[in-house]
Amino acid sequence: MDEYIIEMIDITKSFGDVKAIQNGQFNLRKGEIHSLIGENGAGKSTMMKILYGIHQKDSGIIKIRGEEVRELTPRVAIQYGIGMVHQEFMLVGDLTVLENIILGFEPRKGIVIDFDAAEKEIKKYINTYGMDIQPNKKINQISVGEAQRVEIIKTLYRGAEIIIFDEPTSVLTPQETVKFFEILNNMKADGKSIIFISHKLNEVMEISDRITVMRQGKYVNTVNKSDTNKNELAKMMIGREIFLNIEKKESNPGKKILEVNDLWTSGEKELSKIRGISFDVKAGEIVGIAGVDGNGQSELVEALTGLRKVERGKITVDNVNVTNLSPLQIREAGVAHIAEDRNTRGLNLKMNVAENLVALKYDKEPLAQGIVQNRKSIESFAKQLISTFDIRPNNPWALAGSLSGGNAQKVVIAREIDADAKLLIAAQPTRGVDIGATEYIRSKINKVKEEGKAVLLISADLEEVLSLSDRIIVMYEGKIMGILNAEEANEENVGILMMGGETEVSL
Amino acid sequence: MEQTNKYLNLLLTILLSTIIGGLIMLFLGHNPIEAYIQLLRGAFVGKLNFGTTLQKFVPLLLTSVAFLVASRVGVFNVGVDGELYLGAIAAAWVGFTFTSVPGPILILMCLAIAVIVGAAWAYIPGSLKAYLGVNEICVTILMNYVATYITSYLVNGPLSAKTGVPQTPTIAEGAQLTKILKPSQANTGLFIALAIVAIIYWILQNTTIGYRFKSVGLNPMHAEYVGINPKKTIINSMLLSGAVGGLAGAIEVLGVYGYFLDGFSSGVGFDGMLVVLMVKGDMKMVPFVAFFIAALKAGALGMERYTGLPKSIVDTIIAIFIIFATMENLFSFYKKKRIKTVQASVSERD
Amino acid sequence: MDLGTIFDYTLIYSTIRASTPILFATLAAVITQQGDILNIGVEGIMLVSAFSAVLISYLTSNWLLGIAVAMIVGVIMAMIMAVASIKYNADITAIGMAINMLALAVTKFGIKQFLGTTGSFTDPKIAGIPRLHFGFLEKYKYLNGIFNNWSLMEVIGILMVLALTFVLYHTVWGLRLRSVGRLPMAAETAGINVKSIKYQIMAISGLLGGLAGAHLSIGYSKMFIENMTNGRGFMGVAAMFFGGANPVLAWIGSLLFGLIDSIGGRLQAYGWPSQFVLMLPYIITILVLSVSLWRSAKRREKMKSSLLQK
Amino acid sequence: GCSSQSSQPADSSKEETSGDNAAGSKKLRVALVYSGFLGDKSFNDSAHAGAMRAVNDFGIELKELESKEPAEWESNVVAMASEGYDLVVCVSTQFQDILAKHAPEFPDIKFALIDGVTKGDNIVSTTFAQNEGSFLAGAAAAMFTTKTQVPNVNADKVIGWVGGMDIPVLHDFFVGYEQGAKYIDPDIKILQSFAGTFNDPLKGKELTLAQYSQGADIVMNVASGTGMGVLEAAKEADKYAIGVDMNQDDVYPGHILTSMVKRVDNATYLVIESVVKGTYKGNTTEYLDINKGGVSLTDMSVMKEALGDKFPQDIPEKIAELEEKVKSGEIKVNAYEGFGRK
Ligand SMILES: Nc1ncnc2c1ncn2[C@@H]1O[C@H](COP(=O)(O)OP(=O)(O)OP(=O)(O)O)[C@@H](O)[C@H]1O
Ligand SMILES: Nc1ncnc2c1ncn2[C@@H]1O[C@H](COP(=O)(O)OP(=O)(O)OP(=O)(O)O)[C@@H](O)[C@H]1O
Ligand SMILES: [Mg+2]
Ligand SMILES: [Mg+2]
Repeated sequence: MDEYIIEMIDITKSFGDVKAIQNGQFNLRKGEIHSLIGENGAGKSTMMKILYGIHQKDSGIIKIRGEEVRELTPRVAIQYGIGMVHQEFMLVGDLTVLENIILGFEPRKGIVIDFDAAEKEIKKYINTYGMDIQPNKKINQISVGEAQRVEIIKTLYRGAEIIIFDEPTSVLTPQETVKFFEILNNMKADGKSIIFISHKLNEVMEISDRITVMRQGKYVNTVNKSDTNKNELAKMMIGREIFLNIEKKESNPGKKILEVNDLWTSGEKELSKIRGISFDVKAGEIVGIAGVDGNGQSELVEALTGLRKVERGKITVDNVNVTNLSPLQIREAGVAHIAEDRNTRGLNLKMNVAENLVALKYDKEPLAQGIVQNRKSIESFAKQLISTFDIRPNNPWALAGSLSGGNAQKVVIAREIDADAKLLIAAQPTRGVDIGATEYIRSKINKVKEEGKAVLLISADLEEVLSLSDRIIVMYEGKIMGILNAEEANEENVGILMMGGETEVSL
Repeated sequence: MEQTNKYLNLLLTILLSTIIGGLIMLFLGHNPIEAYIQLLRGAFVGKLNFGTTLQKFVPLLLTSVAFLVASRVGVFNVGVDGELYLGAIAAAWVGFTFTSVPGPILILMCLAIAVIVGAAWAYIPGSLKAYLGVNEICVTILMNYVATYITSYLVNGPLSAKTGVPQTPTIAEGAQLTKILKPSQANTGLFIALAIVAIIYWILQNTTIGYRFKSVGLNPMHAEYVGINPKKTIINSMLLSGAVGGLAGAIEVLGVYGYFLDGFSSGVGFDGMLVVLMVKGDMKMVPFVAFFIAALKAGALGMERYTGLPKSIVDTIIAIFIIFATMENLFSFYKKKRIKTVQASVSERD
Repeated sequence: MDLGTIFDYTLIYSTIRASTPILFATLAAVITQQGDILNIGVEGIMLVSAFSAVLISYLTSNWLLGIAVAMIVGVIMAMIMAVASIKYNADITAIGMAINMLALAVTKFGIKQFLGTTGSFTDPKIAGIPRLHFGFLEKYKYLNGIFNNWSLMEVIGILMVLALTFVLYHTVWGLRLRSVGRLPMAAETAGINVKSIKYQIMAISGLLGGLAGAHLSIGYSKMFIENMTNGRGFMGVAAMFFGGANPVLAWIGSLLFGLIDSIGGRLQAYGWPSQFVLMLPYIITILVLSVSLWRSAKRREKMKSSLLQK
Repeated sequence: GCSSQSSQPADSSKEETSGDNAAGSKKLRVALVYSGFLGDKSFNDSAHAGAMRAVNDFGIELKELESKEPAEWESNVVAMASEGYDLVVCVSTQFQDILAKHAPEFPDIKFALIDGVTKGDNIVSTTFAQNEGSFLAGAAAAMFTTKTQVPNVNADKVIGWVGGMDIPVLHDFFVGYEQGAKYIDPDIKILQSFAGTFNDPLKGKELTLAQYSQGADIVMNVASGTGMGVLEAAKEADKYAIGVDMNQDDVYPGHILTSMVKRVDNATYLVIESVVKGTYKGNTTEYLDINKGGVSLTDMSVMKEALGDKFPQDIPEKIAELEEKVKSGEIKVNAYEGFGRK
């Protein structure tokens, strides 16, 4: 079909022993928005990274505007007018917005970069698409939303006609998403062709012209939006029907376990400093914290768990003052913590599963006598957790780094739930985990609550917060915008608070 | 599978550097076969030669392990040389000062002071790294100079034997370790070193201390999160590393020299670092590679004595060997083939 | 003690003079560090280059040729490191140390093989890099003492600092290099060939290391002595860390070394124990590094503080 | 315990004699073990020169082993002894203890120690009165620094001294140098620096330039390889230096007033000669002082030629006079702790 400007046929790709893609098919028509959906690890990013020349395909054919391209590198892809906004932003923190945009395509006067010309050029895109950015700020100093706009302008500046967005909305508020879709539609109107990766079916149904589904590295189907619906897509993605909404029992809050009083901390970014927040979590309830990534949630969790210095204010756990204690002391006071980033905090990817599972008890009886570790008890301890939490493969000596995202996350969950603490802080417990594992993890967290423990749930996934929490705290720029009871909260009013807006129900 | 590849790699590396070294010798007009025979002879044949290999092996083994311990937490302790010097002079001081103490106790005292001094010295870069984030490679390199000057001052001033040679008085007879394989300088320090290394390996493999080192070394962010204090762990590993470095110095003094001599050891700490980098952190290989390097060095002495070939040729070979040994997929031709066949079978199936 | 003879105007030029051998090494480390490569092999690159410079200058009596060959040899050494670390994934520190060891060994038998002597070599036939003499300055005592008779290399050293600053912060290549060092994926996705840039900076580092060596053996002095670098490459790396890989700040670091060295030389003459004077530059560097990091950590913390906002 | 090695000397001597077409009688085999490297243009090279003279004169077989590492010094000495060399010459004070320890293990081998003293039936020691030679050098420097008729010499009474490593034997040099200078002029100021190493000419140069900038016109080096930098500084700054160990006057003619020659070459030659001639007698110490020609200043002829009539003729005259006084004992030169006549 010569109308396609992109054709990817029979693509295969392995990483070592991982067959990331086995039968990849994808095509794109000029001027359409084509969504690529699938569970975590389905191979979406890999497909697109192959198209953009970051990964080399093992076999298969790629045609761009009908012409077969054998050697693809990012530079070649860019020459063919392909641009990509990555799942993880490709922005150099130390450099300015302007420098990041022109990187690789610098206008020059002799050998010197012509910054003035660059700025003029960029203004064009800012105006055409209504994307507001500050060219001379360093990347470190801007917000996630702005960073995404920088990424988009970067691809446009490079003359992209075909633009790949890898899960662009996962870091945006519902309102920002609306604005982002406007930009997408503008671009489409401008004749650009767009590939949109997501696993949020609502969004996909809203924005796409066509939809391609992948599952476990294999191509499933491509459908017109008009010929399908959410349920059908979900079935194609997962291979079975699934219901994420877990049954929430009436909560029965007991005494206050966590009390936070006028807390102030420093922050990675200007907007994420915590500026005087107070709240509490009671035994037997789940308090959810909603908010767009980067509004202080991470800092809050770090302050609560001793990983960041508290500048002012007080934190007590079961009436014990834990302000500015060490992570170990806080854990000993009765806090367990599912870290938001399993790859850097939650797990030691280069240690094996058993070593990861014992990380909280490695020096306690019976895992160790004195300073001597007991290999046998470690093994049986690990095996038991592995079977309880259905971690696959069930090999305690496998490297944690070799596990899939969902199983890796289960290791973290297993360890932290096994800690049997009075307070469980669960930060982004299902981020980047596929639907099956998500369901499992959410039910486990709910079970912790039912056992009468306090749970503080932090998630960027609004649906997750809404479906699990008894009370919902909305954070914006390091402050609490409102605390809502589960019954009165919905996507809309929480979304507005997440944007820093006002709503009647705020208390 | 992976394991055998690693050892095969090492063998190939040795072979390749040997060949290159041979070519250099040919170029310089020497007979490489003859030279290598003399090299082997210089390393292994006869008590003197084999003893010299052992004598060089002991400090190299200890400095390798000292570097290894710090590298377990991700710290590059280039300062083992400094720790060795200060440990050595401290041991010498105890050895010639408390001469009335019975031998075995005096030996223990010497080793203990060396351990303390070495650890204390390593504490400085360790804490600077842990608390201020000062690059430890930089600091330890600089501190080596400082340590050398401190010992030089001591040995020419307050601790001088005043004999015209920059050395301390000789330590008490009883504190001197027994020589084995006379007339070489190999001594019972070998057994102390082996015992220490065994203990340290055991600590690293089987104790909670080792677990903490590993955890911090592989991912300090994770370690902090599960309640291990990365800063303290870094400092602890540096203390242990420094202790082993100091011990290496003490054994040199008690076993080989009987006194501290200004500038007595040039760069064993560096050599130890290279050993560890060559085996890419594989603890079990450390003693073997350390022994291999020691044998090469001792053999080089012999080669120079018996053939007139300069020792620097062997140093060149060692350097080439290190360069190749640290490369990762130098001999990957067989690996590549394997992957290709895997792919072939995949496409056949599809 | 007569402070006047220690801190007089001649200290200015002597600081420059003492810092230049380190400066080139510093810059060689700076350029690679910008691309996230810790080049600890500068020491070895310098040593082999110093030897080549003397050898060629002695054989041809042409200092320019000496410098040229030193630079070529520097690049060859750097390329060995580059191939090993970039292509074959070798640990860069290990390779650096191995290169240092190789340099020591190769020059040791190089002296014997090519110059027929051992240990050291000096000969009137070695053509040295010229000094810049301005007749008109002779009339003024202070200007003359400070600015006259600089070695060509001392001037080039300062020009190099400026050139490097310009290249890093104003040119296309500099921008790309900085992105490669900080987030290689970003560079890669911008179509920049990361490996190629890494090879390029290693080559430049080799050129600078070559200059460093040439300055040592036919600029600063006219001789070659075994291990004559004597840790100057390492000092260069330390100065690079001092300046956080910024050429100007790193230059200040090497000036600091030069200054302490010069003052130290003068202090010794007043009976300070030599060892204490000799260890001063090292101790002061460690102190300055620590204090500057401690202060910048504090500053960062303050900047980050939420209490100061709003 | 060297019996196990008996095969080694046999086969290596076979190799060597096969290449030797000289008279049937076995050559005397001599080994020189250094505590550093040749090419220092001073101490070690001087010993080497003496040994080469012996090779020429007596046709001996010579083996030289260089090394900077103390551990290797010891094993080199032992190895040479085990190899059955007739005479093992240890060229440095640093071998004192090593010889004391190992010489008794090889009663059939003759040892010699240059520049140090060790007792033993098979050891001959030679020491030098470097303090006496340095006394003369100090006196010459002190006179020279006020000779303003010489280009670039100021009236300030300041002279310099740059050493290598800060080790005792260097202090023995310095003590004499200082005494000599003060003998000429009690008000003279003597700048003293150590480079901390024997092979960093750049450091030596920097230290020397620093001393020049502090008013010294002439600087004595006792610094082996580092000293090369001292001499070069003299040439470059158009100032003056004093050489050491060997005659370094013509390294940079016109910039090196004189050299304090330590006749290491003679000492080496003499001990080899004694073995050749059969006069070797163990457990003796040769103290090569100024009387025996063990130390001396050069005649300054190179300098004289370079300076022409600006050359201060009174210096060599005064030095000759002082030399007599030292020889006769009229002037007693101090020695550093551990040195001097024993
Ligand atoms: N750079 C890498 N090198 C080796 N293996 C990798 C790498 N990146 C990912 N993997 C492998 O990918 C698998 C899952 O990791 P990944 O982070 O892709 O999980 P995911 O949840 O499927 O995706 P994501 O977290 O990006 O949403 C693991 O088996 C891991 O070993
Ligand atoms: N660099 C890599 N090394 C090894 N394995 C990888 C690498 N990148 C991806 N994989 C593996 O390839 C498979 C496909 O990953 P990919 O990132 O394409 O999934 P995805 O569909 O984008 O998932 P997500 O929604 O989590 O982003 C996964 O199993 C992952 O583990
Ligand atoms: Mg993805
Ligand atoms: Mg004067």
